[in-house]
Amino acid sequence: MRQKMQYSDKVMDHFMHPRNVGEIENADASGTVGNAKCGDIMKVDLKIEDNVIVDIKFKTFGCGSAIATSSMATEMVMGKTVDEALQLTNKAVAEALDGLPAIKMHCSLLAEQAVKSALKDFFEKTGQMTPEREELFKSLDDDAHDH
Amino acid sequence: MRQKMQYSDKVMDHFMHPRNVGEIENADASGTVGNAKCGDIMKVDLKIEDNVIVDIKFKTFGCGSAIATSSMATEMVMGKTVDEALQLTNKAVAEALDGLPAIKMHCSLLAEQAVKSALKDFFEKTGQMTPEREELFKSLDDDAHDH
Amino acid sequence: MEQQQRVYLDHAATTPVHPEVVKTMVPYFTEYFGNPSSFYQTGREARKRLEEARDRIARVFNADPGEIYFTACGTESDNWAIKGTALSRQKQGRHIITSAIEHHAVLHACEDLEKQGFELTVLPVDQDGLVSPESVRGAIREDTILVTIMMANNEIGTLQPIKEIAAICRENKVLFHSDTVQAGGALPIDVKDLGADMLSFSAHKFYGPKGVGLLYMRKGLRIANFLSGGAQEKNRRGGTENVAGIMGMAKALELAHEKMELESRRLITLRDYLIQQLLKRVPHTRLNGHPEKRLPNNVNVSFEFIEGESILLMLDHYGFECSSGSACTSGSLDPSHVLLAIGLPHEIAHGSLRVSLGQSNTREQMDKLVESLEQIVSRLRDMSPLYADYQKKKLTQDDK
Amino acid sequence: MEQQQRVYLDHAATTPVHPEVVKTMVPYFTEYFGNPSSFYQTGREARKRLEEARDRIARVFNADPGEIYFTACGTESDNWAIKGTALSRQKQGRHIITSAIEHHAVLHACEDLEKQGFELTVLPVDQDGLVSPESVRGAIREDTILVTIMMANNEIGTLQPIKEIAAICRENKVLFHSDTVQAGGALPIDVKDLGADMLSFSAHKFYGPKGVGLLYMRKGLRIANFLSGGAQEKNRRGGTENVAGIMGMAKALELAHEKMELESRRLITLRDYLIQQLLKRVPHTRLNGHPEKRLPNNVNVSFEFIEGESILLMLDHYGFECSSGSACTSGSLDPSHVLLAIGLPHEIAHGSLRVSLGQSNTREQMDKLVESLEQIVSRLRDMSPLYADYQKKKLTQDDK
Ligand SMILES: Cc1ncc(COP(=O)(O)O)c(C=O)c1O
Ligand SMILES: Cc1ncc(COP(=O)(O)O)c(C=O)c1O
Repeated sequence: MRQKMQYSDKVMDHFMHPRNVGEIENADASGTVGNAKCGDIMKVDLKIEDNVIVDIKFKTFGCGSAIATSSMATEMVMGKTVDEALQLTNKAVAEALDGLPAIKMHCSLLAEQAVKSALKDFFEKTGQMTPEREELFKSLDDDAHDH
Repeated sequence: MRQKMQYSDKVMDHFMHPRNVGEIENADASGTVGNAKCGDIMKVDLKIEDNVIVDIKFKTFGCGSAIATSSMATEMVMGKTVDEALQLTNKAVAEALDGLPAIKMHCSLLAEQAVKSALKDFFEKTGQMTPEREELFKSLDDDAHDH
Repeated sequence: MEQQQRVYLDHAATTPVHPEVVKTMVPYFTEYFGNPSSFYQTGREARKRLEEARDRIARVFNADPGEIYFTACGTESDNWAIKGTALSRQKQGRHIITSAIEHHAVLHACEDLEKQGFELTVLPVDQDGLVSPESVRGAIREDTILVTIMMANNEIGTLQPIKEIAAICRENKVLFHSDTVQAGGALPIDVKDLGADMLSFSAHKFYGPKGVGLLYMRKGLRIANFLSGGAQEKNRRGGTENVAGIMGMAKALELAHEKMELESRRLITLRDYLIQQLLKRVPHTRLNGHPEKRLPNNVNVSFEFIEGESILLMLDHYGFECSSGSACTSGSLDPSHVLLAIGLPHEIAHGSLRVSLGQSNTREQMDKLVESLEQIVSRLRDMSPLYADYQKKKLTQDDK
Repeated sequence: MEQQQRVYLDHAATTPVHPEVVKTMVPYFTEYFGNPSSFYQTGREARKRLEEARDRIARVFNADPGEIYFTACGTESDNWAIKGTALSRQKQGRHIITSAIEHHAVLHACEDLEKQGFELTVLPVDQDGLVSPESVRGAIREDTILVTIMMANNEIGTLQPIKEIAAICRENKVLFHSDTVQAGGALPIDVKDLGADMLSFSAHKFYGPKGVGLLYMRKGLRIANFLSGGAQEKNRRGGTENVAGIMGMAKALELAHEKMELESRRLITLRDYLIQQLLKRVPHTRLNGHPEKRLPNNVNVSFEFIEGESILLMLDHYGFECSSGSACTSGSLDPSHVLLAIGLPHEIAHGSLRVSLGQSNTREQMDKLVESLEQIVSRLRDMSPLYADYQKKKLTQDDK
């Protein structure tokens, strides 16, 4: 009935103990979205073998939910193929965290966009960008700062 | 510092036990001031011997302070000469009652005016109206309904 | 007559806070004292409880929690509804309809707008204090933006046909606000059934604390803000929320609704008994307000030939606490605009008494009140030149 | 780090009600529950106590009792002062001057007026948050009707030269209002010495209850009513008086003033210790607000490279309750307008923390807070891409 006002235990767990924080030296691909003016930035590094994400690390400047969704999103795509990872949505991330307060939903977009941005980098670097894949990145530039 | 909001004990005494309530049959003079629309009316009857007020009675329709000032005013002029009685002021009546709440001060005018109105009736009936006395009644018509 | 124990008979002016309500409030002063807008645990706890209160209040009125906005009092709710509507709809029109018997919180808010160039139609009422729905329909113009008619009058207790009026306003696409301050906690109110756009409530009228009220605003409706400030109340009413007061209001409202049916029946019985006894035992007495369509707790009578304040003063002396009209106007010397609106002549309006009953009142108190009033009225009539005149006239007439 | 006992450090948002204040209030719910506008004993008793409270409050501020008007909160006082002045003086002019760091209760009230055709000059502040009196003088025009500048800022604690500003307004015959909500109970205020026309206070900022405030209005000054209704507050503010709340406010104010000198000195010592420790032990930290001209209880710092909400969230997890700015704006995602006004870049403004101390806080708590913050800031920086960038740049520079 009422909107959630409070972070779930899962959000708090991922916030207090974020998984996959850091950087990957010689990453196969990287992506950064957001900007400091808006109050959140996320950077994702990927290690990819045979089109499978074998390692992922992030750094995030942002609020509690930005950090928690960053952590959750990296967990969700770890071990996935790049095309599976492309299916990641902010809604799925939020749901995996048992939901987010309404005014914080936009933060979960940051994580989706950062992962996609890194994947785009990968496809471009490896010459695997196809029109179908291109289509999935269309929203990136529009939305990335739209929060 | 602050204005009085409450009736004094004296007001309450004169309100609960008003002196000189009633009418005088064959009164030597009478006066009525106020009107029902404004919320107060006072009628005064006088019995006068040798220009001395030997009896006075009143009837009042009005609030607590209208009744209390009516009662006090009649007490104050009883036994006075008509010219002494002419000196009655609403301020003196209010003071004799240990003061009135500010918003009730106008009610004390009713009693002053009613007594004067009866005295005017007396001077006119007995042909004793002089220019000096006339002067003292001047305010009567202006003020009588001005509360 | 001896000085008796005090009997409070002015529940329309205010009510004592129910002890359970006090118990509900106290922890919010010291323990759950957080600012509900704050981020941390103490703030979140306050927020959670505040929103639970909103849910509970919404449930009582069959409203959505999102339709309940907390305010400081009935007066603020009235001012917000009226001035907020005017400000936000002035491009559509500048005409407002109200009735002649509204509380000053409504009338003066409307008059403020009149001074700013809005036009006001003040509908008359009949001798029972009823606004005719057809007169509302007749008064609606192209440029009418708001109709505000109270549900229950605070002086004479008359209940208006609010549902019909709301329907007429809806038909004509005009916003409808009702001052339900006196109805709150006394009558069942289902906002969906009622169909009004805005309703004003004040907690201290139903055994809640003073200084807290609410405005019901139908979902989707947007009017201008009145108290501008922080982002509280979904950005629509600034000011740190009075958490203790709001928790008290929710509790008071629930208590009132739990026992409403029983208490209402009890009060109606008391009320009708008192009316019947007064009319029977005190001559030249008339009942003001509608005989049936009236608040369960309201008795309003005029005693001819005498003045109201002196009645109150004697009643007070004997321990009965009543009112001669709206408590708020007791600073004024004019007779009540409500009594004049139902057609009472000034001198009779001046001699009016409002008895508004409450949870602590008993039949025994009614008997004592009637007895005291018999004596008081007769004493004051003996002092009254109007009564003397009346008797002389009657004698003359009887002689004829 | 273990979950500790909770330490409340957000006294600028709200304060717990002092136990003596609660004790003062409770009898007014049930025993002295009368409506102060009522005529009879229960009403008169309430009136008497209400007016005594007004006297006592007036004494604290060296004001006349007739200059104290009770309201529902600081927000209402601000809205009344600003909108009431605008409405009553619009024929003389439609220009209002305020500052860039006002509370939203002032800024939004001013903006409401802007939408209605008033002109607004929003004065900038320097890097410490100070408004220059000369800038006020420079902004005053022929058609200026009101200057409203707060006494103490709620976020960065900066104290304005109100007395000088008041004098400039007086010279120019322009009304001067000051939002003294944060100063109330924290600083000595003598209205005669200060020379302002209007001042706003809110009880819950000085250990009084939420939902009650006051507007000081200089004797003889007349502005339009805001809450129109009954004849309360000398016909200038309708609504049944919140007697319990007002009695609580009077008590709270007296208590605050009794111990003000001592408590103020104690808080300043704590405050300066905390500031000094943070600046020393947490690198890349800056103090916001004026180093000396600031509220005794206010600490506001920015930690570079990290974001405020995540700092608060971790602090909350460890039991420390602080704010990242004004509690009222926590629904918003923009950085505080106050921090931007003192020239902080967005990303640094985002990383700010307000600690506002109170009666229960101790030096030991400050030590624990500093320790926690050291760890929290370092953890968040380890996660921050901004900090990583900074370190890389520094390495490159060091290499050169
Ligand atoms: C400076 C200032 N002005 C006004 C207010 C508004 O006070 P209240 O929330 O009591 O209406 C506050 C506090 O929220 C404040 O800090
Ligand atoms: C019908 C009605 N409307 C509005 C009000 C105003 O309520 P409050 O005094 O709580 O502001 C009252 C009571 O005073 C009332 O009876």
